[in-house]
Amino acid sequence: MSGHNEHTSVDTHEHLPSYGKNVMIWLVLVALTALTVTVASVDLGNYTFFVAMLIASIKAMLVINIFMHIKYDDILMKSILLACGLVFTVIFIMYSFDLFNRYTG
Amino acid sequence: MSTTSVDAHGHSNNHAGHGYGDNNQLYVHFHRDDYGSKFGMWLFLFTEVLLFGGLFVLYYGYRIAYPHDYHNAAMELNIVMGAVNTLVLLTSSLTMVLSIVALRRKSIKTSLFYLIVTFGFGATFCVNKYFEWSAKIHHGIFPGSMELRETRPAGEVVFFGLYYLMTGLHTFHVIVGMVVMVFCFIFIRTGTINSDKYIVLENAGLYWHLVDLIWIFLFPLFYLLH
Amino acid sequence: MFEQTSRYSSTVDSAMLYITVISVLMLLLITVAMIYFVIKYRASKNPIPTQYHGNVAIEVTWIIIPTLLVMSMFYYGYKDFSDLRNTEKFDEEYFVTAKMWNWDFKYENGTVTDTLFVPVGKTLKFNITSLDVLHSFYIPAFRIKEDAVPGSNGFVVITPEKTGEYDIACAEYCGLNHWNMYKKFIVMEQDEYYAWVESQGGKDKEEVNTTEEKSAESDSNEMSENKEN
Amino acid sequence: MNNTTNTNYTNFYQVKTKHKGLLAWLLTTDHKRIGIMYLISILSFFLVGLTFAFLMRLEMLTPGPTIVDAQTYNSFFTLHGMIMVFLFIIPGIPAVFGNFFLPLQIGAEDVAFPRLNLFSYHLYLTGAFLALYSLIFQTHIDTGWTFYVPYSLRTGTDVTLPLMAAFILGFSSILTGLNFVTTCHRMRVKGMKMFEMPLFTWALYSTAWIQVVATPIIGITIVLVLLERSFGFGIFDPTIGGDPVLYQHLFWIYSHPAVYIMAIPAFGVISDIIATFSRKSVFGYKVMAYSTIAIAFIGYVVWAHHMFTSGMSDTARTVFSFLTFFVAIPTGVKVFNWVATLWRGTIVLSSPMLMALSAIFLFSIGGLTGLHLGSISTDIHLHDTYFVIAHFHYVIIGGILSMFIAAMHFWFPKMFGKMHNEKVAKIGVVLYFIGANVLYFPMFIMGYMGMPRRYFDYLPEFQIYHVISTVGSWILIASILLMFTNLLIAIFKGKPVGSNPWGAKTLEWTMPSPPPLLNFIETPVPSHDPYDYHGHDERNFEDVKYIENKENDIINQENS
Repeated sequence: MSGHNEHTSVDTHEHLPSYGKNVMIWLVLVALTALTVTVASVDLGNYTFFVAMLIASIKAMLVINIFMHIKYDDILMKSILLACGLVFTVIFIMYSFDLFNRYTG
Repeated sequence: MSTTSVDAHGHSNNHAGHGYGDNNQLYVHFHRDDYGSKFGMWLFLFTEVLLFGGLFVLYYGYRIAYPHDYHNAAMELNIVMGAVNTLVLLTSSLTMVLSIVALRRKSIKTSLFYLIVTFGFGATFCVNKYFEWSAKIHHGIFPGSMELRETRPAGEVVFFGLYYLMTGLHTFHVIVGMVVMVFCFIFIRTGTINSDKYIVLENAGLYWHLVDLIWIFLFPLFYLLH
Repeated sequence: MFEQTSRYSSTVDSAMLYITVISVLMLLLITVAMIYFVIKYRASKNPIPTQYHGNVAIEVTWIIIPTLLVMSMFYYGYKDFSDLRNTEKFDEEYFVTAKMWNWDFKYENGTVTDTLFVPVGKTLKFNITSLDVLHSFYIPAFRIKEDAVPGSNGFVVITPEKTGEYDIACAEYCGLNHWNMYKKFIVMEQDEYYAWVESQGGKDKEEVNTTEEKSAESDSNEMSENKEN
Repeated sequence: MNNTTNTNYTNFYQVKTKHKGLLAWLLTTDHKRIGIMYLISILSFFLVGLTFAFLMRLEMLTPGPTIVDAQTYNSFFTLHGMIMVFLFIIPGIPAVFGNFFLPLQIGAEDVAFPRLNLFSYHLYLTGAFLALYSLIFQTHIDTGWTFYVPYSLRTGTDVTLPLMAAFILGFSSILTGLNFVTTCHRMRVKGMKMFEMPLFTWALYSTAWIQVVATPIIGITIVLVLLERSFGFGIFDPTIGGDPVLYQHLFWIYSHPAVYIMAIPAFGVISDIIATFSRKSVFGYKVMAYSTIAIAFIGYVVWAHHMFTSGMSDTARTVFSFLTFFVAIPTGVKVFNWVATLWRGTIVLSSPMLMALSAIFLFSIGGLTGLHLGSISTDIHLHDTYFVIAHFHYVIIGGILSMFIAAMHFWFPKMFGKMHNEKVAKIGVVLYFIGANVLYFPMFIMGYMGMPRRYFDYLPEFQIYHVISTVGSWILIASILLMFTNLLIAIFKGKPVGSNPWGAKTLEWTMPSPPPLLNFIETPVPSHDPYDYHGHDERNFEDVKYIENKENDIINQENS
């Protein structure tokens, strides 16, 4: 009866992540945290914000790709993630048109 | 709030029927779609991201409106506390992953151990947060306080308002994640979650990583940018 | 009501007319086609349908033509709007303060009234703010509207070209008497207006007791005289 | 395919379940029962909202107090807005017809998460009762459905419960959306590709995405207003440092896409109905599917056109105005494609078809007047006047409510296995068309003349328009009641119909009506075109009988 056989058992998980790789990623994440705290004490002027966000984004990418194993998921999973990210970015960009001109202009 | 329901319901079709023990149609309905559950979980995570998104949008708006007040207010937050909490959450993310890896490698004991450790880190985070908040409240910095309303500039009021809202909402998610872990623990013990059917634990893991992910951004935004 | 009170109001009306004409044509096109098809291809006349799955050329056409049309509409709206906002020079400035449920109009010399008197043919700037909740400064006859936001300032610039009495209304819901914030906007002849302003000499409206208006009234008096020259 | 009622099955109403009586419904996970429950609850709340609309129009009959005072009037329009928006029009088509027909159209036996579906109905019911209770019995809430700060922070009336209700309803909406997206991806019958789904399903799919990605923003905004009222966080309160304009941004980031949550499913219904009653594949199927997604996406980048007079920066006004016009293009394409679908079809003017055609006309008026509101300079004049009211009611009453009613007529035989009285229904449709125009057209004129909205009283020069409009409201309400009564009678006294009275081709028509518990008796075989009208005509309703005879005559003549 259930006619969606073409989709069943998609979650095959050929990839069986190892302990070691995850620990490595964790070490990288800890190192990046240390880096961002260190950088924060250096005055980079206007770049402070961007550097902090850059490091946070790298960390986020690592968590999403490895810990949340998007890297090993199929194209559908990746594309919906991308779509969500796109909407979020678009909201920020559109919103900036108002903010920058109202508060700083 | 409904994470558990996504996990539970996404997975609900493992056992027979739709709740119809019916006489007219003898039909045993096996429908198990692990991929579908995970897909649903990701969609739910998007809604969580967007929920925080509203707050990030506000944070960003007021950051541009009051750059100097933000700067001054951020000085008052304790970097060490923030950094420790970051490490706690990062490590808990790792142990969560390890718990799933262990389960899939059929070592139930190891899996349960890592789950308990993760729960412990979650609790540590909350305790830290408690001390951090009480220190702030002790100094008269909390929403609606006289200190904030009367002596601080508008930007600082907004900054601390957002600080309480965002870390508060985040801590709420940490607690929900811990409750989910308790359920996972029980399910692993009873064998409902096992090395073959581990999607519930995996979804719980996804949720926990999201909590970590949001903190990764909250930490620099509140503690570091000054 | 549809009369032209300023150059701006007539440009808005022509933009309005432009959009309306195109809309009506579009609507006619759709409706006539629809009715014609329904009659011509009714089941009793055309029992066997001809299957078409689409036609790229036609579809591209009705993507491109509307795009061009709406872009022209955008341009009209944008052009008028930038006229309204980007006027650098203005002759008179007014401070409009909204509150539940009243308006205060402050002139450059410090006079405060609850009816707005302005000279004809001068470029006027209205700075708009609110004391409590959101209001909106709306003069239908001049096709202008700007929200009064507590804690920040908005503005509009117009040049009335016709004397007369017009309505000021509140267009942003603000509570019980939102509907009752009608005030008069009176456009006077220039000499009449300046004589009136001078006679007021920075007097407060009786019932309003605001303190800040007292300051610098003599300065602003001189300023307005200077501008006249 | 058989047209006779298959008696060898138990339909989903008759299936015996674990629970008895009302619980058999309230605890069911069957998507069809949930759909019917949504239908009943949503229509009840709709009638409540309609009552407030009627009272408001009555109040506007004469200047000055007619039946109520200003305070009551203010709470009337708030109640009308809240009930209609949150309880009726946003859940509307997706919750009722989406739940019932989405799995049927893609050949699935249920949605992806049946229990989540039930949970989301329970959330809806909780939110609805919370809203109704607080709105009607507890307080004269008077903020308008937009809850603009700082008024909603200051008003003495209690906005806490309605806000919580809106939050819960939002969650219900999110869960439904999440469920539908997963269902579309995971539950399609073997052999059906994404681009072979019916357009109604496409519409639901896009809508579900908006529900998932936009609704959380209103959720957090509502929580913020609640907290601001209780604790004074200073986020929105301008006296402590907040900026009311940012509230409007957050509000419209959700509420503009919400307009498409309302409209896109209605577009899907129009597509299905037009294809069915023209016996043709929808013109430009792929373009229709893409335009649905395009509308959903563009919906995210145009929210601030609700804020042209709000004190937003000039650059933002320009950019948002520019982007707003791009919504017109996919919408326009849809309208043109519908009209093109009629071309060389075999058109039967049944009541759903008549309603769909009237909806295209009314919706076009609503859409085209949207251009006036998208252009900055004209919007500055028209914003917050009756023009806006007329515009969105043309869209909602003309395009969405009418399609809700059309969907009720279209799918009625499938849901209940009975046929309604087509003649009465057609009279209803014509009355509805007249009523909607008489009610809303004068508002365009009033708005252009400068009559602001949410006014308890008005200047005498507007009275003539208000009188016409009020008379229109009576016609509209009469027509709605007429159509509803007609359907209600048909549930009990209608003639039984076969599986496919309209001769439609999408999969929901391949099973007997009402459907059996797990929908399909045999696994359906989808065709590559969901609207594949080649081949035998299996229509079976009164209008067609006479036409069929004629058809046969013609075919015989041709053959001989």
